[in-house]
Amino acid sequence: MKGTNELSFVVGGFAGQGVNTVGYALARICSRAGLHVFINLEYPSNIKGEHNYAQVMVSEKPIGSHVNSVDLLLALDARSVVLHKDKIKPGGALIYDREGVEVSPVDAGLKVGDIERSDIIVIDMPMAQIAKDAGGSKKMVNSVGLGAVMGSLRFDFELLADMLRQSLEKLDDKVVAANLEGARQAYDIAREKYAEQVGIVLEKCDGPDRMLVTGNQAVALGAIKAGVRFYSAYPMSPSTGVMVYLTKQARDRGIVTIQPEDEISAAGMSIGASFAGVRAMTGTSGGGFCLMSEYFGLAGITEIPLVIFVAQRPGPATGLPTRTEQGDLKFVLSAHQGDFARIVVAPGDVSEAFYLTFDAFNLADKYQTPVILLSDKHLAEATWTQEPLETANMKIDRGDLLRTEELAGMSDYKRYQVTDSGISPRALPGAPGGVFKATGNEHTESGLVSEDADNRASQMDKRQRKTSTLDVSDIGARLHGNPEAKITLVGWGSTKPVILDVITQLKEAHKIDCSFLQVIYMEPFPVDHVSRVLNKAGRTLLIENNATGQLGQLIRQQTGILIKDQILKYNGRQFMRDELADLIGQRLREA
Amino acid sequence: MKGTNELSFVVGGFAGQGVNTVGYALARICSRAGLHVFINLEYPSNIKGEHNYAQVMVSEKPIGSHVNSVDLLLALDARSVVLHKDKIKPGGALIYDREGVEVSPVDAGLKVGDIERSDIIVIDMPMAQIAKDAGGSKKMVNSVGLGAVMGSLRFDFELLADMLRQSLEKLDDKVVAANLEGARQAYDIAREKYAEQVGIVLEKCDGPDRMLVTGNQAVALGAIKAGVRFYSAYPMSPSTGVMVYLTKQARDRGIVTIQPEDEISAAGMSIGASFAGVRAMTGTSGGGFCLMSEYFGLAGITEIPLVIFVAQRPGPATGLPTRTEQGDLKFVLSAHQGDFARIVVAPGDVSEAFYLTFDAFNLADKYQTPVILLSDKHLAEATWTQEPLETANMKIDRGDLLRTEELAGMSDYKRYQVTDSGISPRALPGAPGGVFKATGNEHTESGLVSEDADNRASQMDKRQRKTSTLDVSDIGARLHGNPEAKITLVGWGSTKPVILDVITQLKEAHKIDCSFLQVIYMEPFPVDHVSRVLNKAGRTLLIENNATGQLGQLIRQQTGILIKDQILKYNGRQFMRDELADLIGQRLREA
Amino acid sequence: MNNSDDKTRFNTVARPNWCPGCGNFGIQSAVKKALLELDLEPHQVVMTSGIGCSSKIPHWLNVYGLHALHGRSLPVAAGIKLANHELVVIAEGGDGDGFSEGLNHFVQACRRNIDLTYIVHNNGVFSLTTGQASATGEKGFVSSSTPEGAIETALNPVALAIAAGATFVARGFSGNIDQLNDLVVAAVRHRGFAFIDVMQICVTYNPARGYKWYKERVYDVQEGSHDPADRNKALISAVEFDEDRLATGIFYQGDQNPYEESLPQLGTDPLVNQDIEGIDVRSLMAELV
Amino acid sequence: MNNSDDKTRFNTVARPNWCPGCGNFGIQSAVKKALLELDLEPHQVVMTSGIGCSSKIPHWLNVYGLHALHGRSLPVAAGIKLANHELVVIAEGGDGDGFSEGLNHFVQACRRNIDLTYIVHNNGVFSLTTGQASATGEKGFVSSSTPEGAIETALNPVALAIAAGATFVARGFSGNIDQLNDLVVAAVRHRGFAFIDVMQICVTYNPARGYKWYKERVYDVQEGSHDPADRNKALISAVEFDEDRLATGIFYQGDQNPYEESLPQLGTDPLVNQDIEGIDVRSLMAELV
Ligand SMILES: Cc1ncc(C[n+]2csc(CCOP(=O)(O)OP(=O)(O)O)c2C)c(N)n1
Ligand SMILES: Cc1ncc(C[n+]2csc(CCOP(=O)(O)OP(=O)(O)O)c2C)c(N)n1
Ligand code: SF4
Ligand code: SF4
Ligand SMILES: [Mg+2]
Ligand SMILES: [Mg+2]
Repeated sequence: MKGTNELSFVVGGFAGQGVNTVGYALARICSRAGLHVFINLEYPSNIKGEHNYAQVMVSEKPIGSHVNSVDLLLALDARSVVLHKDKIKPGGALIYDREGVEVSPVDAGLKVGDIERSDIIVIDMPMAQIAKDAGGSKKMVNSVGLGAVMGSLRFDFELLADMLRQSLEKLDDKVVAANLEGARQAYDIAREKYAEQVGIVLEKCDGPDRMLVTGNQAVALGAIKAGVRFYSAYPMSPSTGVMVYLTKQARDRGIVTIQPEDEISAAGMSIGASFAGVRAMTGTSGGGFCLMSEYFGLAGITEIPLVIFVAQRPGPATGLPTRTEQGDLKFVLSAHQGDFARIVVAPGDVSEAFYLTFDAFNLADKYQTPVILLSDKHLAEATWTQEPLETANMKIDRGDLLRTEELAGMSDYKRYQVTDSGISPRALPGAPGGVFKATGNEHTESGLVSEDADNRASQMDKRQRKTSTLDVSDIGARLHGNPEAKITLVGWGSTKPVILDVITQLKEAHKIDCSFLQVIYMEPFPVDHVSRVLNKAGRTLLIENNATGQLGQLIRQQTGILIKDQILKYNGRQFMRDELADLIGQRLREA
Repeated sequence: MKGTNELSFVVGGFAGQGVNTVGYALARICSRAGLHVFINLEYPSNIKGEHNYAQVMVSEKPIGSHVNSVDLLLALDARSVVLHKDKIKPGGALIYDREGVEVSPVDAGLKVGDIERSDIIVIDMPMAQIAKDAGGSKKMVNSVGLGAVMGSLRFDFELLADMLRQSLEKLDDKVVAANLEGARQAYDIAREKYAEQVGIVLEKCDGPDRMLVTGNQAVALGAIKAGVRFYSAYPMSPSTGVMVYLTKQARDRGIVTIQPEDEISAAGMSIGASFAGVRAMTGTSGGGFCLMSEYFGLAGITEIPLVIFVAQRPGPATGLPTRTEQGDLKFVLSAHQGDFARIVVAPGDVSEAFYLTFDAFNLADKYQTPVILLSDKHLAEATWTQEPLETANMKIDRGDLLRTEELAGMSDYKRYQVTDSGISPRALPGAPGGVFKATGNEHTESGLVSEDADNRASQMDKRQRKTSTLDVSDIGARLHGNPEAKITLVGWGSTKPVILDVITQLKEAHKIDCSFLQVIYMEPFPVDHVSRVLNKAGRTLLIENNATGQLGQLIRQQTGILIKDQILKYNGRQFMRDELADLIGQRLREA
Repeated sequence: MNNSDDKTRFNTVARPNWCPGCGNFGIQSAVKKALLELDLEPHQVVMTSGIGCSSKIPHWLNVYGLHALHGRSLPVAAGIKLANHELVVIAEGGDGDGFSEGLNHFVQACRRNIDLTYIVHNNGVFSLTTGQASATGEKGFVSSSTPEGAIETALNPVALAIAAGATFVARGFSGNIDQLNDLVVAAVRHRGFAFIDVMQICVTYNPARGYKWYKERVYDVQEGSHDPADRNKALISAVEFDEDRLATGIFYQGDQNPYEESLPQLGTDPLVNQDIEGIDVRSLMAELV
Repeated sequence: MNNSDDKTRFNTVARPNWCPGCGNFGIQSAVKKALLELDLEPHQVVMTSGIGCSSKIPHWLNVYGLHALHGRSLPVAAGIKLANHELVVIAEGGDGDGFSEGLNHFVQACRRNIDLTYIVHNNGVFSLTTGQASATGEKGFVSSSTPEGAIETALNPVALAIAAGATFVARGFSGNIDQLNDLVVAAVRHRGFAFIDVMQICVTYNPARGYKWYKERVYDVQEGSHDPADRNKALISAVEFDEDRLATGIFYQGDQNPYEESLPQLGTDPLVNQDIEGIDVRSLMAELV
């Protein structure tokens, strides 16, 4: 036997075949069985026909990343066989339907036939035939395939049966029965004929109830917890998931979500809603953020709280709309003309996505300024198992918001009063006595347009001052692993899970001890924290999912410290654990 | 006598009174008389009523900046008396019309009456009455005022007479005569009654024919010289001057200028025109650039040459639309998602504005990428005298543009062929054999959408590589003054003229020897040049017209060198020579 | 304190810095009168605007104001209304603002039908940027951006609004304050998006179209047989734009539920009044297990 | 080499990756046929597009292409035409592209009247982003962004285009390739901006409006007494949009000089052919002395 409860599984097919559904079903089965799961999705910007695949990593221990090598491949179409078969580990297995395999219309003429790898177990499963015999449609092939997968891994069939019953709930009983029957047949064949050879076993084990959750879902949950009342967004991958989730919850949760004509309007509507007093948020990706960037600064100068969710994807322009990159850091840090206090936070995993989204609303209200929540396609759309998230200590802080009673007592209310902290008490439209103007021109303390030179300087100073009271020395960065380690990896955002996994792997497999400095607050920047760690560090290695090492540039700008050794990946894909471990090993040997 | 041919003159009034015209007329007279001139304009974002003023500096030596103190003030309205009289140097003079002074509607009720400064010469000139007597309208007061100014300075009346004849050319002979008559009367009074006391004399002197030119005009001239054929822009101060100038020349010079619905369209049209093969340019200020920023990256990934003129003004948002600031440097350096090769140049004076605009087109064509020409309100709209600009050696370089014949010989033309330099030969629509797609998605060498990981990396590398062959070590920065000076001032853009003037002043008046490191290429950045100078420098002082020292941040990011000592001005006004000299002196004493 | 008897309650200390003779003064008066007539208090009204001479108007009315970006008065107005639908929300701006930079928002606002009032100060020119032809500048209009005269067909905002599905479309004239006052009152009372295109005099950059020019041409559609409920006729009279006969008044008024009434979320209480303390998300998390 | 006899000259090696049954295939065929009928060579044609399923079309036609940004096919098309007015320039994209993100460009292109052809693949939905209601999605349309049905009034692009001053306005159906072919030919031949709104089937995200649904409803305006020169009637028939009777064909065609013909700069030779070596600016400098 090769192992228990450790699996790298890939299901491939063409867009429209339901690859995602299959991957997700297996993941849910594993998760409910107490195992840790990670799903990486790779799909093109195409609705039907082009290749896509889901990789499901299963482990008894927490797992946050995928590897290049595959234990078990389920190929739903011919292209998937061609593309993925060489990734199968020696001794690994391929499940495909030699005769009945589907061929995507875009691959017209593509043939697979026999597999020329003698070092793997080839499971020729007549999935189409089984589906047909069981009286099902083409779609049923997915259930049959899942049956074959479960059988090969000797996993409890009842787990699959439950899952199918639940997910097909709304369908006809007959259809459900057919699916169960087809799955069962494939299960039996796989289990009897191949499981022994495959040698990997999945078993139930104990554990808490874990969510299977994407970064986008975590962000949406964080926003709901924070009391978001208004979300305006124009669809743009990979941010759309947040909009879709919130829209689904909107009626029940008293939220208004709106998809206006463009991102400009999306940003403007949220600013208007926030000005009127509700917690408001907008979301987009880089291209949409270009369009929002003018309004972004309006929120800055008018001191209107605003949370902007930016899920990065590879640029420039339309780039690779459904792939991943960390290429927008510099952009969000400096978008818009002139200087103003902004806050930029970059969660590294689903838990941080949840808590930092919540925090973003508090920060926006407290500092009366826009806050950018920077994610990327990987964090947005990959799926992790996550322990229950504690919410007991989450406190809403709406900042210096004047109550109607407080306002009534004031004689000459000044919305932009120059204060020591730079923060001025805020009145909301509708309150008697608070009438003021929020103005995108430079303005007086009352909000009236002013071109006066001294007033300008004092309003600029006031606005800049606001975030200087935000102390990020503790929360702005985090050093993971052994603080005394001789090697320090430096990174941010969605590479966190893979870097943490690599640290474990390097230690266990190669006795290499690394720590990981994760930067979380990009603005204000934890200058002291980062400097202290880097100055003390032995060897440092910058790891980023972009072409120019944007965090590295920021660190140098903020601290003067240059991290020369850089591992940069910018082919639109997230790092894989084995790949990253190899790259690090190579660098360490080089020097 | 206090001096010859050295003057700080201010004319103030309210918007609509023609302050600009008066200042410009005096400047032109001086310039034609062989003197050097600099005009600083301060006006609000308002059409009529609010205060504005022009300051004209005159000297026998080259002059690029203004000072806080005033030798002679011509107040066309009451507000100007109030606002500017305390800037008059002891012994200086004020010309105003005690009885007939105009009061702006926005100042209703404002009175001036007697002037409580006994240390200045008060020239109560009944300008309104003179105008009336000479049979002129209210507008004629400007001519009368000019007469008074000329008389007080004992400047040759014929120079004014010529100027008036020329500028009023299109008007009725009677009107011209009236203006001359009014000017003459005021001239005579001033000359006879006050000139002696004023003690400043302006005289003709020898010199070449100098232009009186703004940065915007210089940019437009550079673009025309470069063969710009298409200019699309949406009006936005302070960039509009370029559009207006080019539009005036359009028919004669075979240029199409177009004002579309917004800045998005302005950028798009220029990209389209450039794709089709003409030299194209767009222009805006920060807020408009926000809107252009998405198209900006499209030009980057499709490798379409594009020159974008960005004239900065104080942000955020609408900010101070008609004032000056250098606050958009970081923004233009990092606008748009992802990484791509861009070029950013920042001229420091009108001569550089001319030559760098020309160069920008060559660079855009050669590197097939967008080039940003970064100016600001001060450089855009202030006026300098400028020696004739040599154009003999200016050569058009359209880069690797394929001729129809060359294309005909190719079998499988690839627009985005991966080459060593990263630059690929370019075909233009209309050419047989060149058919290709320019695509904002990541694409193959042929321009077709591609999501392939390796192709992505190689296209990214190719694009990044392009500008790495652009060697800016010589041209990217310039060290002015004594390279051995113990103090090095560091700056960029429109502060160049005032910094150069300050260097002269510090040397002459205080024997302080400073050099000035002017950074011109912001991207690619002259890393070696700047590092070399700064490492060798004694004391360094960063001088910027913004709130956070954006060049300082860039220098630190690029070289690791932090310039701690920073003189930052961000009240929407340019540095004045005396002010800056004082600030520098103060810093030097402090440490 | 009830101020509703104070007829100066919408006045501000600051004085408009428009050019003497500018039509914006007339529009400002009409709006102020309308707010009084509607018996509103300053704190109940929010005015948003873009950038331009006209867009400075919120500074000179004692109401809550959001003087936003060029072309961007409508998105913020929509957000304000949805967050607190008890407020009266009025967006204003120029023709450059609304029919060039911000035209998309305008067209979509027409079909979205959120209960806003949108008043465009239409002077055919970009004034604050010192005079360039706007989308409503007539063919041949000479300006700094069109020295040989504008080439494009002028936009007809009234026709466009009707075609885009607006439920209240009117045209006024800055020189007829009484009529404009009535239009503003009707627009604010209208349930849904109400658009008033105001022909505004710009004495500085469009002097050819001064008071006299307009006065000789304007007439009130209501005086004829015009039926504002007839959308087709309204559209035809809008497109048959004749420079010599400028119709004013309500072209079209339809009856359709405003956007926000389809949102039960807003039914009970404005969003802004809803409590956000201690929201429980555990059930949502449980769904993901 | 003259290819004009080669009927495959607009074909590409790459194959479209639209869903089987997608209406985009029909539009692609119609355009291809039209280019052949117009006797054009691949290098004489430039197609620009935005982003969406539909906007991928330039990749599958052998012409010069500029596959730009979402909503931004028209500005680049205008620039191309002005730089080289000898090219045939066609812009295409979806309804999200043209009637949401890019609507301002569309409306202004109508009144600007540069000689372009604009074909919108109107399927009522944002397909490439996996199905959200678009501006032309009908009221009540259920999608991921409108789970309880769209609230807004659907945009009527044909009416809007006429109201905006377009000189050629037509509607086609992706299932009627012959008619569409004729419309494209007429649009390209039209001197000025020509707009074709194509009702396009999206089998995946708008399956309720499949071939059958349309087939039962479409008819050809030309078959009746429709006079495309009558702008008012065209407008009325456009606004009287009835889901059960979908008119196709040329609604309106006017006769007006295209924008570029008012530019003497373009008179002699396209801009792109003009020499830019050794331009003398000394006279301009002298003016400043
Ligand atoms: C994004 C952006 N583009 C351009 C400008 C410059 N700008 C200010 S006002 C204006 C035009 C104003 O015209 P209109 O809206 O008609 O107002 P008016 O001054 O005529 O009342 C422009 C283009 C700006 N502020 N922001
Ligand atoms: C600025 C920007 N915003 C959003 C997107 C995401 N996006 C891509 S395609 C699309 C909608 C496509 O709808 P449509 O134009 O109708 O085309 P279809 O797919 O229906 O043919 C959107 C919103 C984008 N690429 N760029
Ligand atoms: S320029 Fe025109 S619109 Fe602006 S204030 Fe003056 S008259 Fe009014
Ligand atoms: S999703 Fe719709 S529009 Fe897109 S390719 Fe499929 S059928 Fe066509
Ligand atoms: Mg206007
Ligand atoms: Mg669509």
